[in-house]
This record gives sequence, C-alpha cells and structure tokens, in this order.
Amino acid sequence: MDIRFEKVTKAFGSAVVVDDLSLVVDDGEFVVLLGPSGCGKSTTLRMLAGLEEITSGEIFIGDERVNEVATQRRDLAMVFQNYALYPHMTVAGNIAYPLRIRKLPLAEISDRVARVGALLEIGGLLERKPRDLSGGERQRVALARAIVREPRAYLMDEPLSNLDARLRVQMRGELKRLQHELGTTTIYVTHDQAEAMTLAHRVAVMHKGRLQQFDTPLTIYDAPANRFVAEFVGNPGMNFIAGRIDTATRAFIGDKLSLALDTTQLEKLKGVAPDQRVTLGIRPEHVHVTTNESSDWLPASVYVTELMGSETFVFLNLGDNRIIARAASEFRADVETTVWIKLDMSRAHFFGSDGKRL
Amino acid sequence: MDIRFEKVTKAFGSAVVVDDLSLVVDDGEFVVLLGPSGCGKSTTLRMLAGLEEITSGEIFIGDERVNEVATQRRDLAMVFQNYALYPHMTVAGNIAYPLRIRKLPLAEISDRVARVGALLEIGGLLERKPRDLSGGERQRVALARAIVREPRAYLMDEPLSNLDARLRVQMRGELKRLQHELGTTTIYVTHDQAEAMTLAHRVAVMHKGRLQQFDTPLTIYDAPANRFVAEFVGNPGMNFIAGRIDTATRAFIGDKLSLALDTTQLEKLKGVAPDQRVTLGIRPEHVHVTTNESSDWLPASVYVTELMGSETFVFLNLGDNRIIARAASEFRADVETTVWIKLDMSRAHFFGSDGKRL
Amino acid sequence: MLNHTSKSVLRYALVLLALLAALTPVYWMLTISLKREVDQFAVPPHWFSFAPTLEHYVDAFVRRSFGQYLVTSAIVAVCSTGCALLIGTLAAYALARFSFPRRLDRKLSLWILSTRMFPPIVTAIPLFLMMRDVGLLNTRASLIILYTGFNLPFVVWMMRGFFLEVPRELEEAAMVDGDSRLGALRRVLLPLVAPGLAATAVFCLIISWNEFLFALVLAQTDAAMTLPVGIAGRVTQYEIKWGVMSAAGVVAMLPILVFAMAVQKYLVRGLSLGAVKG
Amino acid sequence: RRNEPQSGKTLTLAVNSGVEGDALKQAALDYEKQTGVHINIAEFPYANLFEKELLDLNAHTGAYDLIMLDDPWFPKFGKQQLLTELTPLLESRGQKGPDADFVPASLALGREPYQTGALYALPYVGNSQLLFYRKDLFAMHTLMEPVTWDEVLSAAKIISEQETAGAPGGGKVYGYVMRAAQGNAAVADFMPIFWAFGGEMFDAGGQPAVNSAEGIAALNFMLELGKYSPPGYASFNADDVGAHLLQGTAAISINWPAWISSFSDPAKSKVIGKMEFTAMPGAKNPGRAEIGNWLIAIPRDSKNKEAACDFLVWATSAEQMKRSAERGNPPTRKSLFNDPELVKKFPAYPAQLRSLESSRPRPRTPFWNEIENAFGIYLSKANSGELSAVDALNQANTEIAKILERGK
Amino acid sequence: MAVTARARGIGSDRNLAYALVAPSVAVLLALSIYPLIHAVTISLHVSAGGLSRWSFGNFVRLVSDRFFLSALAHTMIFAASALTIEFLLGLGLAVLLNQKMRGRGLFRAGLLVPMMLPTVVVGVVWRLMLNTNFGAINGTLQGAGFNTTGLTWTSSPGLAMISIIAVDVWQWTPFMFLILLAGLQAIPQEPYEAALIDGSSAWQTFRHVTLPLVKPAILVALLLRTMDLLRVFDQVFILTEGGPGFATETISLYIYRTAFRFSAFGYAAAMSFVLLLITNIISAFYIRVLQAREL
Ligand SMILES: Nc1ncnc2c1ncn2[C@@H]1O[C@H](COP(=O)(O)OP(=O)(O)OP(=O)(O)O)[C@@H](O)[C@H]1O
Ligand SMILES: Nc1ncnc2c1ncn2[C@@H]1O[C@H](COP(=O)(O)OP(=O)(O)OP(=O)(O)O)[C@@H](O)[C@H]1O
Ligand SMILES: [Mg+2]
Ligand SMILES: [Mg+2]
Repeated sequence: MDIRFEKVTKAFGSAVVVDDLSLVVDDGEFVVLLGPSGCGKSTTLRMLAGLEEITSGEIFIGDERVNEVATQRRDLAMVFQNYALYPHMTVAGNIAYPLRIRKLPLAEISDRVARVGALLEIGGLLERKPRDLSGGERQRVALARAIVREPRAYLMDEPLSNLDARLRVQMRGELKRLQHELGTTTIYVTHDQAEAMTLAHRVAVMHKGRLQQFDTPLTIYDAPANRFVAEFVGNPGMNFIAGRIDTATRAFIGDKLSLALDTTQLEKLKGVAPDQRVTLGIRPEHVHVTTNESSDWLPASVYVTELMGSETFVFLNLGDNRIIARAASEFRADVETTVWIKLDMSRAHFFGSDGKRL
Repeated sequence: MDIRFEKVTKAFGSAVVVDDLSLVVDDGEFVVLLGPSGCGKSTTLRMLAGLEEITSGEIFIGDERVNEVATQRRDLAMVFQNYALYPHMTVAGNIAYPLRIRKLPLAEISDRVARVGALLEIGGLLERKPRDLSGGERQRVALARAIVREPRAYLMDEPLSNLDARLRVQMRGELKRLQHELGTTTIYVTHDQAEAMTLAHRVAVMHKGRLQQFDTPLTIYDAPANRFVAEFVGNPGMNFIAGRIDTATRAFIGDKLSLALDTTQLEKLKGVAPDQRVTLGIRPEHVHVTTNESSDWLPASVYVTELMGSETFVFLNLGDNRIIARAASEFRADVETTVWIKLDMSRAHFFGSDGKRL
Repeated sequence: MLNHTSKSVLRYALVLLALLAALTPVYWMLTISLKREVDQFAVPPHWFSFAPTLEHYVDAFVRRSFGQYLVTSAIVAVCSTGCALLIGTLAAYALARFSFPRRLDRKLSLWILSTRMFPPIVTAIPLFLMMRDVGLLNTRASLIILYTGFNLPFVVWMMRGFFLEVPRELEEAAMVDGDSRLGALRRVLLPLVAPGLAATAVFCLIISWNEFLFALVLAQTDAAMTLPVGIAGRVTQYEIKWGVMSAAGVVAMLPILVFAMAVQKYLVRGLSLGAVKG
Repeated sequence: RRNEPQSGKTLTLAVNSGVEGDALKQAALDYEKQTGVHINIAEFPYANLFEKELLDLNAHTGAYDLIMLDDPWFPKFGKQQLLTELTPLLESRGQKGPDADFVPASLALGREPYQTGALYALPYVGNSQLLFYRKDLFAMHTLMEPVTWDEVLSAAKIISEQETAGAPGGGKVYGYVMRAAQGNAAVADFMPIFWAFGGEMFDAGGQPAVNSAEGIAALNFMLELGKYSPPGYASFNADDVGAHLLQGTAAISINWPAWISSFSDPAKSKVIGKMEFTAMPGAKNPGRAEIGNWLIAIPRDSKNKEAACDFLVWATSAEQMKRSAERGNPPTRKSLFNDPELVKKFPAYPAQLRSLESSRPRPRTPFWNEIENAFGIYLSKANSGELSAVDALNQANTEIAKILERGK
Repeated sequence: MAVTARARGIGSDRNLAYALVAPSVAVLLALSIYPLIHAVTISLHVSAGGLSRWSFGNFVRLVSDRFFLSALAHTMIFAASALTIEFLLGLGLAVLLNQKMRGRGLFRAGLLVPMMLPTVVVGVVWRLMLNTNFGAINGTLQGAGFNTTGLTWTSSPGLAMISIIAVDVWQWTPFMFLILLAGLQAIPQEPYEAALIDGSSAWQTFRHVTLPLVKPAILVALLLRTMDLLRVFDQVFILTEGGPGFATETISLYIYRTAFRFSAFGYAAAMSFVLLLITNIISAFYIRVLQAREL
C-alpha cells in the first residue's frame, strides 16, 4: 500500500513541528526517517496513524484520503517509541491482542505468538507481565505486537534503540527478511546509521519539521543535498573547510591551504563567483593520515585521538579548521604532534553559502 | 567514592538475574556496563541504588555497607532506563526537584537548571510538561535531572539511547568532560560500542547475570577473555573458524584451509592437545579482501555485501565458515563471485573448547 | 473522528437526561421549600407557578436553631474528613507500597474493610456507653472520632487502589533524587492520584455530613446536635413539616455542592502520560 | 416555700420535636425569665425519642432532668424503675399529691401500676382520639353526626359515591380516610373499632385474644370502611390522613386533636370552618377513644430533682397549661376544658373532654411496642389485601403469644 | 504503564510501614473491638424473667423467626437489584463523562447532587413525590393524561419494593459514578493509543483495556456499596418504615426495632452477626474475582 503525505503540517499551539511535509512512499517500500531529536519524526508517524490531528495538508493510504479515518480503520501496525504495552496483560496477551480482536482461531493465535516470540528471543517471557521485563525485552514485546499482524503498513519508531549491538544486527536482519517476504510498506524511525543504511530503500532526512532530502542511502551519504544532511549523516559527520574557488590556480583556497581541483569539479563550480565563500566538505574516511612525513601531503597537528577498537578517529587542527580523520585501529599519535594528511579530493563536496550542494 | 559489589546475587523468585557479581569501581572511575539485553545491567544499578533488595552478597559505597541503607540516604543520581519523569511537573520542575528537596536557594536552583538545560539543548522546553516532549527530549530531561546534582556517584542506564548520532556524540563529550571535571564515580549502561570505547576507563561485560570480563576498553577489544566477549564486543563481532593446531606443520588447520602460525603463537598454544578442537577468532577489520586474484591469499565466495557508506561489510563463505570482512566504502563485489582474502594472523585469537581464551 | 458531531450530540443528550433525572427531585424539593403547605399537595402539582414564601427558611433558621446545627455539622464533617483522609491515606500508602511479613498487609486490608460490615445499629449502643465512660458524650469530638472511623476503611481501600496504579518508578526516582518516602508521597504520589483523592474527599464529607443514627444517639442537647437530626425532627408525630425539611435540605446541600464544584477540577485525566517508557 | 428555685441552675429537658415540645419550649423561656433557672431543651424526632430516652436512662447518664413521654411508653420506664417517684417531692412542697383538677384518665397514666400505683409522671397534653368529619358534606347529604360505626360506614359510602368531584380542585372526595401503616398507625385506628365491637387484646387469663369472633368482625368492618378510603391507605400515617382532610379530599377519619388548629389555618387548609369533631362512635359497646397523652417525668438519675419538680409543678399548673392549650395542646385539666376563653377558641373542647374521660389506654404491658408492631403488621397486611381478616388475626395472635412467652 | 510491583521493604522502611498503618489500626481497633465483644456477649445472653443467662437462644430463635427470614429475603432482593442498576448506570455515566466535553465540570457536580442530600430529606422528598394521591409523579402523569390508578407507589407491597430500590438508585448511583470516574481518570493514555493501533473497536477497548485497568476502583465501589446496601436503614425507615405490612422491612430495620423498640439487644446482635457473615462472604467473593493484583 503506498502512502502519500501532501503538504502536511502539524502545529502544537504556535509551535510548528512538521512543516509542509510532502512525501510519497511507494507500495512495499522501506523508508527510514532520519533526523535530530525533536525534528518531528514521531509526530509524522502519529499523524499517519491517526493519533494526532493534522493541522493542514492531506495524507493518503493507497488512494484513500485518511485525514478523517479513525485509527482502528487504517489497519496499520505501529511500534511506539515508548512501547505502550498493556500493563495488565502478559507478554503473550500483549502480542496476541491484535489477533484476538480480529477473532483469529485460538490455535493460530498461539501458534503465531510462539513464532514471533521465538523470532524476537522473548519466547521464555510469554507469561510475564511487562513490569517484570527489562527495557530491551519490553521493546521487543512492542515490536512483536506489531509484526505479529500483516497490516497495510508498519510504522516503527526506534524499535531497536534499547537492544544490544548483537541483537540489533540480528533483529535488523529479521526485519529486513520479514519486510522483503511480505513486501509490506514500512516507515521506520531510527538514529542508527547502520540500520538506515542496511534497511532503507530510501532515507528521508528531516530537520526542524522540514524534509531535507529523500533518496537512497548511498546517495544521501555520497551526495548530501546540503550541509545539514552531510553533517548529520555519517558518524562522525563530514568535515568542513571554509574557503573560496580560485579559477586561476584551479584550486580551492582555504586557511593556510590550497587544494587542486580537477576539471569535472571546476565544471561543477563554474557558476561560483571568485569572491564567493564556498565550503568544502570531506568525510573522515577520505582523509588519509600518516605519521611519517611525506611530500605533497599536508601537515596537521593532532588535537586528540579516539580509539574505537576497530578503528581510530584522529581529530586534527588544519589551519583554523578542525577536521576528523578515520585511521586504522593500530594508528597511534600523541597529542600536539604533527602528522601528514591527504584529502581525497575526488570525494570532496562543495556547498554554497546557503548550505546547498554545488 | 569507590563502590564495591561483593558476591552480589539477585533472584526474582527462582530466576537468578544477577549471579555472584563481584566488582570494584574505584573512586572517580567511569565504568561502562556492557551486555546483552536482559543480562542484569539495570538490576545491578537498581540494587546499587537500593531500589531492589539484594538476595545475597554485599554492596559498599566507600566503606559503608549499604545493603540496608535507604535509597534517599545513598546520595546517588540515576538516569532511569525508562526516564521516570514526574508527569505533573514541568521540565524545569523535574530538573529542579532534587535541588528543591535539598533546600537550595531558589536563585541557585533556577541558575543551575538553566545551565543544565542549555547544556542538554532543552533550554527551550523548560516550561513544557513531559507529555509534550519528544522521546529524545524526555530522555535528556531525565539526564538533566541526574547531572544537575553532585552526588556520590552517577548511575546512568542507557541515557543516550534515544538520541540521534550527532547529539549523542556531543552529549558523550559533555558527559566525559563533566565526569572528568567533577571526578564523580560513574556507572554507565550502554549498548553503543562508541560510548563504551570513548567514555569508559574500564568496561564490565556481563552475560546471563555473570561478569565475563572487567578491563580497559582496548583490552576488552584486543584481548577478549572468552568467545562471548569477543563476539559481543565489536560491530560486527569477531569471526570464528573452528579447527585444530597442527604442531608438525606449525599451522592452524580448519575446513579447507591451513593458516601458518608464528612462534609466539605456537608458544601460547603449546598446551593444546593435537586432537583438541580450537577456535580461531579474527576481527573483520583484520580480514583483508580484494577482488583481483593474488597468490598466497585465500579464495572465498561473496555471500552478501552491506554498504555502510563509510565502509562496506563483506560476508564471505570460507569453506563451511561464514566470516565478515571490513572493506573500504568503495569496495564492490557481486554475490557468489570469488574474492581473495588474507587473515592478519598476527591479530588472530584462539579459544579453547570451553570458550576461554588460550 | 468519524461522525464526530452526531456522536457528541448523542453524548450530550444522554448526559442531560441523566442530569434531568438527578436534579428534578432536587428542584421539586426546592419548590416545596418555597411553597405554602396548601400548595405542596396541589393536584396537579405546581412545578413552576406558585406564590413563593420564605416562611420555611425563617422557621428553620430563625425560629429553630438549624443555624447552630449547620455549624456543628460543618465542623464535624470537615474535621472527620480531614482526619480520615490524613491517616487513611498514610495507611493506604503503606499497604500499597510495602510487603509486610506473613501477608500481614493482606490481612490488615481485609480487617480494615470488615470493620465497616457490622450494622451500625448494634454498635451504636456500645459506642454510646464507651463515649459515656470517656466523658465524650454529647460532644462534637465524639462525632469527629466516630466519623473518622467510618470513613477510614473507605479511604484506605480507595487510595490503596489508586496508589497501586501509579508507576513505581516515579517514586523510585523521587527517592533517588533524595526525597524521603513521605516527601515522595506528598510531592509525587499525591498529585498523581489527585482524582482519587478528590473523589474520596467528596465522599467522606458527604457521609459525615449526612450521618444520622450516631448523631442522634450521641447528642443529648443542642451542643452536639447535627443538621440531619434536626431535620428528622421535622417528621413529627402527626405531620411532616415538608417545607422546613426541604428548606433545610436545600441549605444542607449547598456547602457540599460548592465543595464538589471546587474539587471536581482535580478529576482530570490521570497524569502518568509520558512519565515512563514501557 | 422551702425550696425556692435558686437562679443560675440549669435543667435539661428531652422533648418531642413537635407542637408539644414547642409549647414546653415557650414555657421554659417564661420560666427562665421568672426564676432565672436556665432550661436547656433537647428536641428529638418523635420516631426516636423513646429509644433515645430509654437508652439514656438505662445508661444512667443523668443528662436529663425532665423527659416527655408518650403514654404507651410509660410502662416500660415504670417497670424498669427509671423514673423518680413524684409524691415525696410534692409532699416536700406541702402538697399531698397532684391536685384533683387533672382528668383522672390522664393522671392514671402516670401511675405504675396503672391507676393504682405510685405516681411517676404528670400528664401535660391531653390527647385522645376524636372522630373528624366534614359538617358541610354531612349537611349537604342530610346526614346526622355519627354515633355508631354503622352510621359512619353508610355516611362514608354515600359521600364516596356521590362526591366524585366535590374536592377543591375537582377531585373525588373519599368518604373515609384511615391509616393502616404497620405499627402504631394501624393499631391506633383499629382499636376504637375493635373495642366498640367488643374485642379485647387479652382474655381474662391474660392470653392474647385478638382473633376472637368480635376481633374478626371488627377487622372485617375496618376493611369494609377501607373500601371508601383513598387507595394506598394501607401505608398511610397520620400525615397522609391530615393531608387528605386539609385538602378536602376525604370526609371522615379518626385523628388526634393536635390537628384541629390546622384546619383553620389558611396556609394549610382548604376546608376552613368545614370540620366538625366528635367523640368515638360505638357499636356493641359504647365508643371509646384511644388515649394518647404526653406525660412529663423526672429520671431517676437527675441531679436536680428538686428544681426539676419545681418546673414540673409550674408547667402543669392551670395557668401554664392554659398557655400551652392556647398553643394548640389539649390540656389535661377539667377546669381548662371548661374554660370559656378556650372553648371559644376550641369549640371541640367539650367533645374532647368527653372523649378523654371515656378514653382507654393501650394495654399496659412493657411489651406493648413489640405487640403493637406485630399486631400492626398483620392489620396492615389485611388492609393491603395480603391476608384475609381471619388469617391476619390468627397469625397476629400467635406472634403476640410468642412475645408474651419470651417475656416470661 | 502502571508498574505495580511492590517495594521491597528496605531497612528502616519496614518500621515506617508499621508507623504509617498504626494510626488507622488504632482508631479502628478502638471503635470496633469493644462493640464487637459487647455484641458477642449480649448475643449469647437471653433474659428470662429479669435475670439473664448464657445461651444460644438468640441464634436458635433466628431460624424460626418468620419476620427475620423475610426481612433477610427483602434485604437480598433490594441489595442485589439496587447494586446491579447502580453499577451499570454509574459505569455508563462515568465513561460518558470521562471524555472531554464542554461543561463537563458542571455536569459532574450536578450528577453528584442526589448523594449530597441528607438521607432523611431524600426519604421525605421522595415520599412526597411518590404519594399516591398528592404526589408530584402521579400528579404529573395525570396531568399528562395517564391513568394512575394502581400506581400506589409506596402503598402496595410489590411497588413499594420497587420504589425503595428506585430511590436508592437515584441517591447512590452518583457514588458509583464518582469512584468509577476517578478510576477511569487514573488510567494512562498509552494503552489506549496502542489499542487504537491494534484496531480494537470502542467496545473491545472498553472490554479489554478499560475494564481491567479500572478494576481496583470497581472493586472498592462494589465492596462499599454492597455493605451499605445490606445495612440499608434510613431511606427505608423514612420512606415506608418497612411497610406496607412487612413488604419492605429490611434486616437493619428489623434489627433496629428489635434493639431499640423492643430492647431485645441480644437478639438484634445475633441477627447482626448473620448479616456480618453474609457481607463477609460476598466481599470475599468480590475480592477473589476482582482483585487485580496481589492484595
Ligand atoms: N520483577 C521481575 N520479575 C522477574 N524477572 C525480572 C523482573 N525484573 C527483571 N527481571 C528479569 O531480570 C533480567 C535482567 O533484567 P535487567 O532489567 O537487569 O536487564 P538489562 O540488563 O537491564 O536488560 P536491558 O538491556 O534490556 O535493559 C531480565 O531477564 C528480566 O526479565
Ligand atoms: N503535545 C505537544 N505539545 C507541544 N509540543 C510537542 C508536543 N508533542 C511534541 N512536541 C514537540 O514536537 C517536536 C517533535 O516531536 P517528535 O516526537 O515528533 O520528535 P521526534 O522527531 O520523534 O524526536 P525524537 O527522536 O527525540 O523522538 C518536539 O520538539 C516536541 O517538543
Ligand atoms: Mg520520537
Ligand atoms: Mg536495562
């Protein structure tokens, strides 16, 4: 079932929290909503679910305009950010509820509940009350209650946020498989880079209630529409270096640095006036760093290094710019020491003063 | 203030959820509790806070045995996994509560509240009620309520789980600074690799209520005490290849593969009987992969690739072992095609049949 | 959402119907209190058109000492309600939040309840003798004590139920924040059970305000005579003074009505919204 | 006089809230003015006064110095020795006893045993049942004042059948209205008929005999009369009867003198000047009313017996009782019944005196309450059609027997 | 969600717990122990000819007392019918007024009014309105052209019982309404949203979410109402005094007469114990059925 938001706005009192949102989710598509805390993701889902009145605009499920349709009749399944379990029912009761009210045969209900329970590794807790569960277990119950049905669409609000990495990877896989098999349209809110990248057909990035970019994960990552997306997506986010384009030297001139540009890039940047401020963006993994001096690499001083185990983030002072480089886990360098870096200019992005991608 | 768990056990009815836990947190130390969902992390914190009765064992704060000490006299600050905000108070009221109880002068209270509010970027929400907040905002209020005080120790139960990556990095930094400045002992539950690695002086890994390993982040990562830790820490976790040690050929023999071992490793593995099953563990980043054939690299067939944007995970079938390699973001390979891999044996780990590190 | 309006129309209709049923007799009483005896029995009844007189109000509050009864009733009702709420809430809290050894809490709750099961008529005499022996006969104090006792079981059970409904985390948070148990009770728990508290208060007040039997038994002179007893006195051997009774009834009703109006705003949607995840 | 009431003293009276109580209240105020003795009046509902007084006196609280009693209650108080004998107090005042002006039938009520025994209470209000009837209607249908029950019945019949729209407001006028609510009401309205038909509660051997042939005849007659009573009379009490008479929707009834003044009160009555009052009709026996006097007694545990007695004597004195009479309470002194002023105000006084002198008390047994209750229930059941007269009286008889049995 | 696990008494808390219940227990002990002992002793005494002696006579008399047995029956009928009606009406109103609607506050207060009147007044007003000949009800009906012959409300055995039930319903439905409303108000919003999403109809939500969550309030309401109904006294006393005949005599009325009018306190106490027993059984039943969580 495809889902359409048309110029949807939501305001609480004077505060506009979803602002003129237009979004088309195709049938069977898996869309991830990405955005800073408080940007309006949950509100968007809740409007779609009919739990919040729409201030203005229209929402369609399939061809049906659902603005006035009661929640129960929208046939959606939702994982609430705060679980919203039934406190008086056992885990099994919680999961079975949507089936029970649909008058499914008891045999099938218990069978389905058992299957989902096993899938989410809460099979052993079915007789417990929610209050006797750990946070992650509660979250999985909430998830189970949603996926036990086959609704017109799944709405999931950070369904894995309280799970450990291992379990999360696993659940991620299960959800992907499930969605693939059933082909159920899914809108999924997450803060987890990996989930967004691996699950989404397309990612919608929101900021302050406005849609910033809506595209495939890789495009979002490799061709962010603006500085906000570029910085928000990716962990750590993209590095920015302020400067200008010097067509004469065919280079990008920043504070104490000049970076050669290739033809294609110059093509792209033709429109830019010589004096116009331009921001160069480059992702940490495209900043190569080494401790042993080498010509035509740029010197930079180490501000601090963060050891992640699998890799090392090196925070560098390059002129008056602070940039981060991704290095191998073995990389070590003392604070204040000078290291040499090379920016892979082929992967550089350029943004105008309005923050838009050039 | 140092904190000591001595043989602490907690059972709900017959279910033992914390099992004979002994742990010494030094004064001013920042300890991260890591473990799968439902392994007993929250319970541990709750026992320390005096919210759950201890089934057996003792807990000390400083030199004081606190088993019988009432919560409010333990002077701890806690961020609850499920926030537990006061619904009838405004955000400001929530944050001010612990100060009001301590009868601080109003001026100071409002001043502190404002500071913390600004720090956690909820300055604009101070007059709202919790029900009018987004998930992440609520979580930050919970966090604010804890850090507004200067208690004997902070207990934080997944305090950043509902925040977006950017904000999380930022908060992480703030917490680190705060803890560094105040030098307040902190016990911190998280599922986020990065948080554990960057914040912790030491990490305690729990599994099924038992302590698995308690050591610095890097040691946990580079010298996991057993298979569980090795697999649980790291994302994706460590690869495992079953096999045995052949002292004759000085190699590790697995299914359809033989890997040469250097002297130091043979030293370590001397004790192992020839027929004994041994598991070789190696992290994805130590599995190098390339598409162009090269001698003395092992052939493996691609099962699937996951594009993370900043990097690419390559799932490989090596004999009947499934292993994952971390590759650059540019790496591409079609499913089923053969690629060549090289295991950095210097970084290999070996585990006995009991799962213990050899 | 769908046919929103028609639904709410129906709702209003039903509520108004209920209101009509509830208030018609009260209105009738009001008219009676303003009618001369002859009109009170007129057939067909005069619902609206009759010559009003304040005769009965004068009779009740000027010629008879209903004014004084009113004061006594008020003092007794307010004090007993206050006491019952205070100590009852504390007990309810303990019974809801602590696990006593050997299921003692369960036994206690049941016992407390059972004290309300015995027909008052039989306890009236021993209580009368008791009060005589402690020299409280014919005092307001005796009534305050008794009514506190009557209301306790209600308060305990009512509040206990509401406390059980409040997420325990909230209190835990309060205690971690350094608040004493009672502090948490006052600052966190009570605001959250305000609806229950309000309902309980209204009910206690009504009970003590209208209690008849014990007021009758314990009062020997006007010193401790409450309104209901005074009113009942208007059922005389030969006739019933409908007018005076209604007048007194109207007046008796007003204070409670005001109180109910005042507290009903606390009967608002439970606040555990957004409090906890789960 | 020896014990001049010293001022500053306080007396506490328990009174019935109603006309009698009110009268005594007024008197108390006057007394206070005269003597400075403060009199503290505690009013209680008639329905509870008996219990209240009994409980209090049994508990020896000494809270009351004087109590008002309805005469049927007296035996209980008398038997249980809860009251102060008055004669010694009177003698200490130089009186050899109550003066001869009191109507003997009334004074007898205050003695235990009845008539003959020691004096424990003085009569204050001299109620006895009267037959009320609408003289206007009687005139209209040329009927004589009824002296037998059969005349009452036929009159009721005629009026019921003919006055179908004679009531103010155009309603039907019922020939008769009686009260047959269980308990006191039914019994009170039945006893005069019962006695007139020759029935007796107890036979010579003291055994209950309500189901005697006479009794059954009497009850059947009552049911006959009931046919001309307003529907639902089986649950009527004095107030319903009063309402019917005041509204002019019923023509005849047995009722108490306390009502008489109401009929001339425009605020209450639609039949001003149309009511006539007369003594009980007879049948086999001459008619005899049930007496219902209010007595005043001094509890045993009173701490101010002297002062109390002073007030008692004062309040029951001729001139004070006259004031009370003016306030609507029938006196208990012959002199007052014949007092011209009063007779002018209350034309029924001669009739009342006759009725009073010939009246009978309810059987003087301490179990009267219980008996009256049981008896009343069955009378009421008979009137509401639940039981036939015979069954009702038989069952009543057995119940009464049981009660006496328990009493032994 | 309503987390209701019980706090594990920690250290000093346990003493606090006792301190908290102490006052209530003290008051109730003071007010109930002596009366109870008193009642037990007198119920086990019968007085024969002046002197009284120990005996089970009073309890023996119970079984053969026609009045007692029918009073018991009346009480049961009365309590059962009144309770059912009051509960259903009260619940309905509570649900109705639980939603937001303009003037809700006034409506709520208005619906509580009947409960605020002194019972004597309620009794008297209704007695006046139900009066067969002058009552407002029959009067109005006649005015509307109905034939009211036979509508002898409190005067005919059948109707009298209905009348007192009706009056009790009128007076005490507000009580149910009040408690249940408070109960409803205490339920958090989240489960309702979940129920909507899960597609449950209004009725299903009510049945599966609201009812279970409001159980504690229901329990209290039923318990207290039942007790009071079984002990009903004032209204009936004013309205019918148990009549006509014996048609509406309830236990309490009969106990009252026995104790006060006939001074047979022992027997009254004996009857009270029967009532106590019945009340106990019923309460225990409720608690078993309705106790949402461990007591
Ligand atoms: N009241 C209780 N009764 C029974 N079992 C309980 C109770 N509370 C928690 N448990 C169980 O104890 C185990 C540990 O719970 P705990 O909350 O400590 O887990 P956790 O490590 O915090 O998990 P998560 O990361 O999901 O929060 C869980 O399996 C949970 O089911
Ligand atoms: N009832 C309300 N009244 C006023 N403002 C509200 C209300 N509910 C939400 N908001 C505001 O709307 C904004 C968007 O809320 P929403 O829950 O959609 O954020 P979100 O994107 O889900 O954030 P998070 O990732 O933290 O959950 C937030 O700033 C929040 O403060
Ligand atoms: Mg959200
Ligand atoms: Mg947890």
